[in-house]
Amino acid sequence: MKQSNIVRITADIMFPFIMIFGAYVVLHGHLTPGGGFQGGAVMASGVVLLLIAHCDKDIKTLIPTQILKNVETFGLLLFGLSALAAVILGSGFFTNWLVNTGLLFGTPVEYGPNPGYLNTGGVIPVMNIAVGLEVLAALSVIAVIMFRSTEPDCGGEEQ
Amino acid sequence: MNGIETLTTGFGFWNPIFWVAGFVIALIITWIIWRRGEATYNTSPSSTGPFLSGNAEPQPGEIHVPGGNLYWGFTQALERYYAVIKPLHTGNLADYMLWYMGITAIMLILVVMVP
Amino acid sequence: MTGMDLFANLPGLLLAVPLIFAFATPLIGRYLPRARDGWVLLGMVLTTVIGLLIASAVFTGGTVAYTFGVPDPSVTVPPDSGGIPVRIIFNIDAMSAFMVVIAVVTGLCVMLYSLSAASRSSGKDGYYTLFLLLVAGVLGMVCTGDLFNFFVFLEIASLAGAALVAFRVDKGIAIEAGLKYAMLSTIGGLFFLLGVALLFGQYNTLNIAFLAERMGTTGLTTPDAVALVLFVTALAMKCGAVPMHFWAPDAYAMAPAAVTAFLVVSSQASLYALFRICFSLYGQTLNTVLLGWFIIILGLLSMFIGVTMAILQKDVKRLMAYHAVSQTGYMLLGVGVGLAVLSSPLLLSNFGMMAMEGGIFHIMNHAFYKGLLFLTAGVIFYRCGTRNLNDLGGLGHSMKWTMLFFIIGALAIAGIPPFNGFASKLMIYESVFSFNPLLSIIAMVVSILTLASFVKVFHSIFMGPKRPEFADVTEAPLPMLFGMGVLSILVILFGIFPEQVVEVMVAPAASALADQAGYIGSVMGGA
Amino acid sequence: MNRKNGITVCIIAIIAVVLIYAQSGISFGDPVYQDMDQYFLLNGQVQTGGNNICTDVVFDFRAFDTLGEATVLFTAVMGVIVIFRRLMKGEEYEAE
Repeated sequence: MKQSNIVRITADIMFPFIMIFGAYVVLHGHLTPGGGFQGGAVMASGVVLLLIAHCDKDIKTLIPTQILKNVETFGLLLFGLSALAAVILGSGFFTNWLVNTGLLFGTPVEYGPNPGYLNTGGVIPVMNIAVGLEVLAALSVIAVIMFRSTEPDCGGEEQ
Repeated sequence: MNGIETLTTGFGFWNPIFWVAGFVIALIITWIIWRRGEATYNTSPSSTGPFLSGNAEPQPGEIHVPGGNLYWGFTQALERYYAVIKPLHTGNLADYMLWYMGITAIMLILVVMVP
Repeated sequence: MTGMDLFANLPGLLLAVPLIFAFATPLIGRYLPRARDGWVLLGMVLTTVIGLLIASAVFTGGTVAYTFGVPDPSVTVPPDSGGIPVRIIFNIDAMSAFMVVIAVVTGLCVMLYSLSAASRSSGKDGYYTLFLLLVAGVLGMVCTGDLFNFFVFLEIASLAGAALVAFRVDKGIAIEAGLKYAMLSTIGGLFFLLGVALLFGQYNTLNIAFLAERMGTTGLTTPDAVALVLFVTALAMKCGAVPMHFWAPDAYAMAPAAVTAFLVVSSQASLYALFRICFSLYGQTLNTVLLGWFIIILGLLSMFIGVTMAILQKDVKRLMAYHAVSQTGYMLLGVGVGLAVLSSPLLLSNFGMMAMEGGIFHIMNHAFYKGLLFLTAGVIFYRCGTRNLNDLGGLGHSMKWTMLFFIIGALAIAGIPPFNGFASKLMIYESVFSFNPLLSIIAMVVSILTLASFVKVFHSIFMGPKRPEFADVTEAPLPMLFGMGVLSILVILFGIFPEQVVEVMVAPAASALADQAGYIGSVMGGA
Repeated sequence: MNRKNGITVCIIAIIAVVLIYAQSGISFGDPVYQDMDQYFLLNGQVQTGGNNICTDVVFDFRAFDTLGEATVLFTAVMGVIVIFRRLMKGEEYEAE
């Protein structure tokens, strides 16, 4: 079914803004409300919007499933390996090994109100990004596969 | 016998050695009975083969005994029990859910009423 | 990295290894398809090695408590927190280690078997990924000492299990079975979560040991009792106790045989959690006689209805699935008797511990022989393409090894010496007899009916003349035989040396389950 | 059929009533024990470096649960991929 031009163009214009807002929620997860799951869901809603607006086109070229799957795997591996890195560095699994080191995301924080520094939180921002990527890709993959499978002329999932 | 020990249950015991010994004794008794048998017994098919009212015996492979109804008599005897039990397995998800919720509800009442 | 650090982090790695191997499997399957089988096998072997190392550490050195997210994982309570454990803790006592052994051994055998069983299917990346996730879910369920963490792994195991049940689409029938499993598991899981919320709202902690301590000081409140009901019914449904067993035959029959063999272990992880919550969380706080009798009645119903329904079945796997329900009844019976006499030390030492040991030993024996039986059913379906007992016949001529393995499994499930089922059933009969003779007699009758229905299966599948439609059926491929062979060797070994197994693994597991103060002390420090 | 509907309604009503009764025993917003919450509020910011205590709890104190939840999502995706792989291709039967 072909959507009207208004829907398609609005979706095209909205898409980058939705993605940027989602990325903001993910990246500032350790400072402001939100985090990887919420931001990832916001970004996935952008992909689904694109999917609905351009459902008459070939979805395979519009949203390549394989790239989304790879992004999902990358996000999960980043999450798991950043937790496993603590074991390799000689402490327990899931230890926050980046916090208070002064390196990446390692600025120490005092107790009490502060304006919010991006370079804090240790592995929390890393895991936020990992989960954000995973949720974005996972929800998009589910939507794309279900959408493609219910279209009679689009054919099933390639394996 | 180090390694093969007796499993004591507090009331009885179980030892594989005794079991093997019992098995061997049973085999020996069987062998003795077999030895006492009639050695001149005619083992040709004319005396051991089935007699099907004079008809030819069907080739192996032509006969197939399906196993599905092997315990027909048993299920007939428990017909009234099965008449209750079998319809419960409806294959309907809503019924499964209802059983689960029902047990939960009964237990909740029991727990709240009985302090 | 020193060897000591790695050894101290084994409980974390037990979960990290299968999860990371599972995450990478789709990528490897896409870009290095030839390496995929080796990759998943490597993941499973590593998990098995880690699991066995942990189990041996627990059986020799006592409970291992592992805290996530701190530099020294053995410190369960932060020094500045005022004596409360704030992080997620894995509390692996002898009972958990016992379940870990079952999960990794069965998982490895099933993985070996799957390497050839799944060779004809499409979507193998998904299959292996979901299988590793299922293994990880079960391992997490049995290791964790945290209620919410348990719920998370329950979800992983349920979803992975449901997807694997639906793996062979099979005209949509398998998908229907998977949907039933997924729906019931999800609803059960949500009720479980409601129970967790009721406890968290009162005691402000999720750690089982700490919850038990606080509940012991305040006594049993109404929300506690309601939470207990939610836990017990949800977990009894998940382990397939009658009258909430209806999903089990559907799901077990439609899943690939290898998956079914592991779904049995997954169900038993729920059974383990049921026992864990009754003993370690509520323990002496509540009237254990009432709860014990509830579990005994569930066990009796499961045993009897399971076996009588099994006799009717014409589908091999459905029949075995009803037997799985029936055998779960033995475990519920044994441990239920232990729970009913928990508050009386005299009765507990007279026969209660023996009943619990029997029930717990039966978990392991059942996982091995039922896994073996499901795998033989899978071989038959792999070679013949049908599971209908009326169509099968005469396979003993061409599948001699499969027949041998089937005989071993069938005799073990019927409790014939010298196989492992006999040892645990003997322990259950004798101890339950001194609790209540009627229960023991019913258990024996059920055993006889079990033997009867397996005689029927054996006769229909293997006996009789060779059938023309199965003329070109040959023996199963080597990896499948290997997986079944390992399980059947275990079945025989555990039958011949039951006392060693009971001494080394089962008795510590049973006493760990009964010893609530020890469980609390392992996390909170000091008993 | 009507009898079953009646039973369903009764069961749901019983569960709802008992659950409402049970949670009325817990004072909302003023729990008896507050020590773990206080520990998070006092030490979360310094220990983990994040201003948002919710994220600190989710990604540091209980990060393992979060990995589990991410795995649940991954499991769902793999399930969808597996189940939909041939639903639309017309191949209905598959050997084990």
